[in-house]
Amino acid sequence: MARDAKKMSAPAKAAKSAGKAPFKALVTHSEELALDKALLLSMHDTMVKARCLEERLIAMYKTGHGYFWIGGPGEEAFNVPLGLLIKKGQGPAFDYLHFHYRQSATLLAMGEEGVGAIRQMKNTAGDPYSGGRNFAGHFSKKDWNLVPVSSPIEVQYAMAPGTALVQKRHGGDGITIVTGGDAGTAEGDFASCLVWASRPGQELPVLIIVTNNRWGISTPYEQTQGVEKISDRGLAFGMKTKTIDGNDPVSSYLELKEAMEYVRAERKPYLVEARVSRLYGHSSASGANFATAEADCISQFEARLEKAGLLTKAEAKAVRERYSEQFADIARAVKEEPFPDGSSIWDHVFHGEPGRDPLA
Amino acid sequence: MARDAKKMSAPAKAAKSAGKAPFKALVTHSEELALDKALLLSMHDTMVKARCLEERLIAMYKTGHGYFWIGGPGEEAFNVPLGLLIKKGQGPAFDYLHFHYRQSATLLAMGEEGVGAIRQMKNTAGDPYSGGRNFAGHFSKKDWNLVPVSSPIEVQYAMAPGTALVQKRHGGDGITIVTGGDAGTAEGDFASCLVWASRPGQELPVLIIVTNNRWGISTPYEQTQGVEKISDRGLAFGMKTKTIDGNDPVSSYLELKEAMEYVRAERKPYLVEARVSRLYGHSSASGANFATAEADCISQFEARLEKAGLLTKAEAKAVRERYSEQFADIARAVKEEPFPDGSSIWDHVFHGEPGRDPLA
Amino acid sequence: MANMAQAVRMALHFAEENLGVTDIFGEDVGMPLGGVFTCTQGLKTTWNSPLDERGIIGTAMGIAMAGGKPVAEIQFCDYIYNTIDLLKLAGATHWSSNGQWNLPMVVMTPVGSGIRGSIYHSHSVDATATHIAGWKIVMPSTPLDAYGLLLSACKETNPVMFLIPKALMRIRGTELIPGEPTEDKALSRLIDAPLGDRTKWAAQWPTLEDASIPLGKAKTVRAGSQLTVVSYGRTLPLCAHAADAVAADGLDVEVIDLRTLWPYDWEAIKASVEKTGRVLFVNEDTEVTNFGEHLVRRTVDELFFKLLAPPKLLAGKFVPGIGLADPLEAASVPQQSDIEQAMRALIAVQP
Amino acid sequence: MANMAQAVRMALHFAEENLGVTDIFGEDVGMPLGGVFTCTQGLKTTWNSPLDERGIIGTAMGIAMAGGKPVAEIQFCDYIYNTIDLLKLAGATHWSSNGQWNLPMVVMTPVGSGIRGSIYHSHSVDATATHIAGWKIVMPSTPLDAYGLLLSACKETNPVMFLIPKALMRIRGTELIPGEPTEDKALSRLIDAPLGDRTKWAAQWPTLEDASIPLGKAKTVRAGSQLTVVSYGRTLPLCAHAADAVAADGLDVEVIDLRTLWPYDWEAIKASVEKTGRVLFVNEDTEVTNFGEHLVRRTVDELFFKLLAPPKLLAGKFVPGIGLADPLEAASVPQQSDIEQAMRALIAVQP
Ligand SMILES: Cc1ncc(C[n+]2csc(CCOP(=O)(O)OP(=O)(O)O)c2C)c(N)n1
Ligand SMILES: Cc1ncc(C[n+]2csc(CCOP(=O)(O)OP(=O)(O)O)c2C)c(N)n1
Ligand SMILES: [Mg+2]
Ligand SMILES: [Mg+2]
Repeated sequence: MARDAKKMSAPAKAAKSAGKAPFKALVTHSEELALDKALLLSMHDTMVKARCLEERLIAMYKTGHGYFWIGGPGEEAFNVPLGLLIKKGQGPAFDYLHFHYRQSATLLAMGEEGVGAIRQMKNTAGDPYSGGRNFAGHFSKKDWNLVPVSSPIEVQYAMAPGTALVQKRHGGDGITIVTGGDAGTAEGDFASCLVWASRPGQELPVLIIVTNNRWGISTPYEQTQGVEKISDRGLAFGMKTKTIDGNDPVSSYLELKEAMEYVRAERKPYLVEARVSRLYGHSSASGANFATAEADCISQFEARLEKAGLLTKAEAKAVRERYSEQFADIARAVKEEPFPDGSSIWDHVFHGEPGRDPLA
Repeated sequence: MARDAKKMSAPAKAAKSAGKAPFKALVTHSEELALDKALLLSMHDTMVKARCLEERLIAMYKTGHGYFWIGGPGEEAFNVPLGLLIKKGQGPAFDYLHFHYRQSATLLAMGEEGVGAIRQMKNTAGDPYSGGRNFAGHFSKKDWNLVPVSSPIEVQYAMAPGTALVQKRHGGDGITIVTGGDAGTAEGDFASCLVWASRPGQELPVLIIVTNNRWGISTPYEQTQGVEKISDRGLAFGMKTKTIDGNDPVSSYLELKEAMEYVRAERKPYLVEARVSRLYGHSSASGANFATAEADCISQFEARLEKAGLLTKAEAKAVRERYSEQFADIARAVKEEPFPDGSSIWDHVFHGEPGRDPLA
Repeated sequence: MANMAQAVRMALHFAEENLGVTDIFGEDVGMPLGGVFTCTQGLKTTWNSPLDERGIIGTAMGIAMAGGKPVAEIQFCDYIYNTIDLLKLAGATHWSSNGQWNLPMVVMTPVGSGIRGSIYHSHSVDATATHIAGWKIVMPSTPLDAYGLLLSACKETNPVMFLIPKALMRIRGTELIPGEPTEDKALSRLIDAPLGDRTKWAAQWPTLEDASIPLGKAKTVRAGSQLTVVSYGRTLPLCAHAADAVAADGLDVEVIDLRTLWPYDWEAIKASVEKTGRVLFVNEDTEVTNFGEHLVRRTVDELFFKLLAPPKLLAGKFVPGIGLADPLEAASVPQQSDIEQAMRALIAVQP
Repeated sequence: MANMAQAVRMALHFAEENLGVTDIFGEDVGMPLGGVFTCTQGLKTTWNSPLDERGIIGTAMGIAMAGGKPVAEIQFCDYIYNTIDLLKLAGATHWSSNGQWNLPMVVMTPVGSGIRGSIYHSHSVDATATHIAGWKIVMPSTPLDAYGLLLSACKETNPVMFLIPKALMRIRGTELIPGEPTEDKALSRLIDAPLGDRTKWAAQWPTLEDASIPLGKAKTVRAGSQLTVVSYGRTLPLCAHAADAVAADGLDVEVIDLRTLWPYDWEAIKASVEKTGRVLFVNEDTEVTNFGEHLVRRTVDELFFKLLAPPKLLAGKFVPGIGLADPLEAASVPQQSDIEQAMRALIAVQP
């Protein structure tokens, strides 16, 4: 499935300001439900759970319980398999995770509870990721090697070689996983990651992921980037690369598994581009309304599961209702929780030192 | 000769801390002296002139008439043809030049006199490029669209799309030419240039050049970069690319001519990697002594010219002696010229305003 | 009356038509969005750039070199910090080339707190910008000033950084921009892009006048005799309100809007401090190595023996970011109550 | 006695052996060069990085996140300005994650003028660095301090920026580093790489001791009663010499080496200024929005009524660069004569 040597295709012809070019032909895609039933159903369950969580966060924004929403509805089919395949734990024996702001589904697949995301949305003192300091979707969890999600786009690609280098030296099969969007690949840091991951004899065990939703806020990919397949950016570096259908959880699972096994065993980089949807626009700044023109990975997957006799419409509906209620309840409770105190701004400026105003 | 679609080769195997890998097989190279005699001899003449100029600058450094030397001996076979092919003049109808610090030979080929470089080496007030402010080799000449050579590596690649964009809009056949070294391609700015030059429908008329001497100061290329042919970096962007033998003035001339004609006519980018030598080490900081392990493009070219009956040993020697003496004389004279006055630091902080200390 | 986003847009329209502006670009600057704050809707030379701040600044430099006149936007000043080397290079180009090359370019970017922007949409960049030689630095606090200063910025032949306080972006002015319609919603109907499909929409520009305001001139927004307050941007209106508030207690405060940070109007500050003997500088950038500290230094340098009280700086706390939760933001950057308190304390100091 | 380059090298050797340093890297940091100033010759964990400052800082952050302890070099601080966003992010990581992640990393870089480095090998970065919250900033002026402060930097669990004044790099100390051989050329024979082929060379390290100097502690290098001078880096010895020179005229100047810029030793400054009533801050970064201005502000904030004269800053001129020709460099950054003149002028001020 990997293609580390191929002919380049010509760049996309002209900028189309709306819609997406069909990319089926460019991606590796599975027609079969080639996974066992339990896994399929558990993936479906977590995808729906993640969608319900994000929809709750959006509802909180719309009812004034949070200042800003950004998140991952539309990327569940990719993010859930990714989460399931991660080697979870702390330290270089486990995977280091340099994520972007659309990966709630990955966290849920890893076993995280949704309440943390809800607390962060409401910026309460109990927000486990930033103590009410950072925006929604900006996770951080040291226990799981999840480094703080950064608002500045693409800097995670500059840091990822560092964790991977420690892992290369450490041995074992822990790898570094870094994720970002398509528009962000225009930043030099994406190229830096390719350079640093492929030093001869020092190749790094890093899974370099780009989730390509063909948008950067309001700007269509075709308008600003002449690269037809982002995964091709890795070829000059002698790197294994592929472009996959991130709207299909089955092919995402299989393709990620293959790529991760390569990185874990060979201790070398792999660049994966996943074509995904952006289902509620960029963020609350653009309204956070459902984008009907985009493929919805959950309804697509449900249709396939139904056709294969693995899940009925009623069952699917039940899953959704269960999570919707669950998160509504949690949100109701979180609304009563306290905000951080103003004086807490001094906490954690320096590690190992009590917080204080240095000029007071 | 161009190769815009090809199979990738595997990355260079291991870091070798000395010497160079043979790269003959990777480059386009001409065995014939397929240019007319007058051009061949004039290229030879300018190559020698440039070498003598640089050797004079080095001698100035070594005798205490300058604080720092950096320059281009070893790149003449590439830089002279480049200079001859440039469309010289001011404004977007002519070529914009974003050079690095090894291009004295290009300037001489364009018709510049050597005295300016000598003044800059001696940091006299009369230095036409920077008024005694900047290092040797840091040219700037607005009359010829030569933008100031920058010490920070690679920033020229971030600026080049701007001049090219104005030229694209202006029409005509003026192009932007940007040059830098191999190690510098690790900076994100090199990738930025590829991105900005290839926006779909907005492709820019920019000739993107990398002179690959396989060194970044003391660090061998093979130790830090897993890219076998730097020109391959352009492929994902749908760009025309090639790797050429920059030690051969004939193939440099022909290959540059072809690439430039494409950029001038098609108004699209072309990435050219030229394999060159670094004949006096990185700079005066590394001693500025002749590197016997590197191919000397001038002696190689002289051997070919002699074999073809176009130039005798005696004639070649005469050319060299003439320029050596010429530059020695100029340097002697420049040594008597005044330094800039301390108060001149205030001049040209703001365009159109008299220099003054804003706090005085 | 126009708000600041509309004022910026009108200035850019005037500059496209009359001042030779050739390229207004940056992330999401072109249609359909016309900028995340709508500052660039409906303009004729806008385009959407790749998501690459270094490319944006570098390309602006190149355009300026080739005789164009770019207005480049960095979407939030929080994202300008990977380009400081390029900004320094732009500021140095005229000087390094001994006067050969100059770069007529404008970089505009929204700055500051006040919209619950959390850690990465609340930065101030004035300390960083004023430390870079070769740039002019502008920050308006009213729509009319934004209009007039941006026209001057577009006329400049040097690099200008135009900082737009995002907290003031949607606040309407109290003065008409010359040419703007007087009726309340008329301007919006003319120049604000509609919701929904915008492919057929075109702005209808009022006939605007050149109301440029020279760079380097401060504005005294409130006269007073007991204390000089110098500010700019988001904190400027807070200072004016605070001055009104303490006036109730008989305190008489002069408030100066610096408007241009570099070169700044030292004569205006000096004249005021010579009159009042007391000065408070207010801005919201973090307070260590802060531009207000430069102004304090200049004050003690030149006016030490005329001071009745130590010159004071009220600025942002020295923390790594501005937290999202209300109490965090309030504790991090000056609020009106902090300013009132500082005013009272300074006037109370007896020499 | 060791020069500063040798002192840095010995500290790094000690830190590799005893303090858990895992990676000393950057452009040309590994052998055969061992750094453009030889600071990293013969060390066991050095390696040559790609020519990419953003990659260097980012990789250092990643190494620190994964439990390594990196010392990353930026070859000249002039080339750090495309990484300011990453430095800010490193300084914010502990805070943004509400105390979860901390980054034990050292960034070292040569700073300042004095080697005829022209526009891009003469920068100072102290103003920029001290404006970034979450970092500790260190700048030694002697080899022994360099040794002791670098050991403390390597023990830190927070990001530390270690600024090495390049003008002082080759100047021998007057104090022995504990463990360094006493005989004059012995150290060089042991730890300086030979000219020519270095493939078979290995450093022979003396047995060094932990002589760490706590961060945040200034050093009074000369006691005096009439004027306090606070400096660091290249200008520190100039201040000491200037104090000696004006002593001939009966002027009694106290000179404090700040050594750590953040957190700085305010108690030491305060105690001295309370004694002398006069203070001169000296550094060579450009003088607008300069760290010395912060120190001036703090001084007037807390000590205004104890001052006999306005606190002064002597710093670099506000120009885009330092020109190559001698008269340009001399006119751009403080020279000993400028310092003497400022000392005399300040002592002459009568309240
Ligand atoms: C360095 C930087 N520049 C600009 C922004 C503002 N911004 C936030 S998201 C975004 C678009 C990102 O697009 P892409 O990388 O494709 O990711 P997506 O949001 O589509 O998943 C922009 C411009 C930012 N956060 N950081
Ligand atoms: C941004 C930046 N980083 C580091 C340096 C220091 N430096 C000067 S030249 C050089 C090596 C450049 O190598 P390469 O790009 O291959 O060009 P070459 O000198 O070999 O022609 C370095 C690291 C610099 N000038 N600018
Ligand atoms: Mg996207
Ligand atoms: Mg090179």
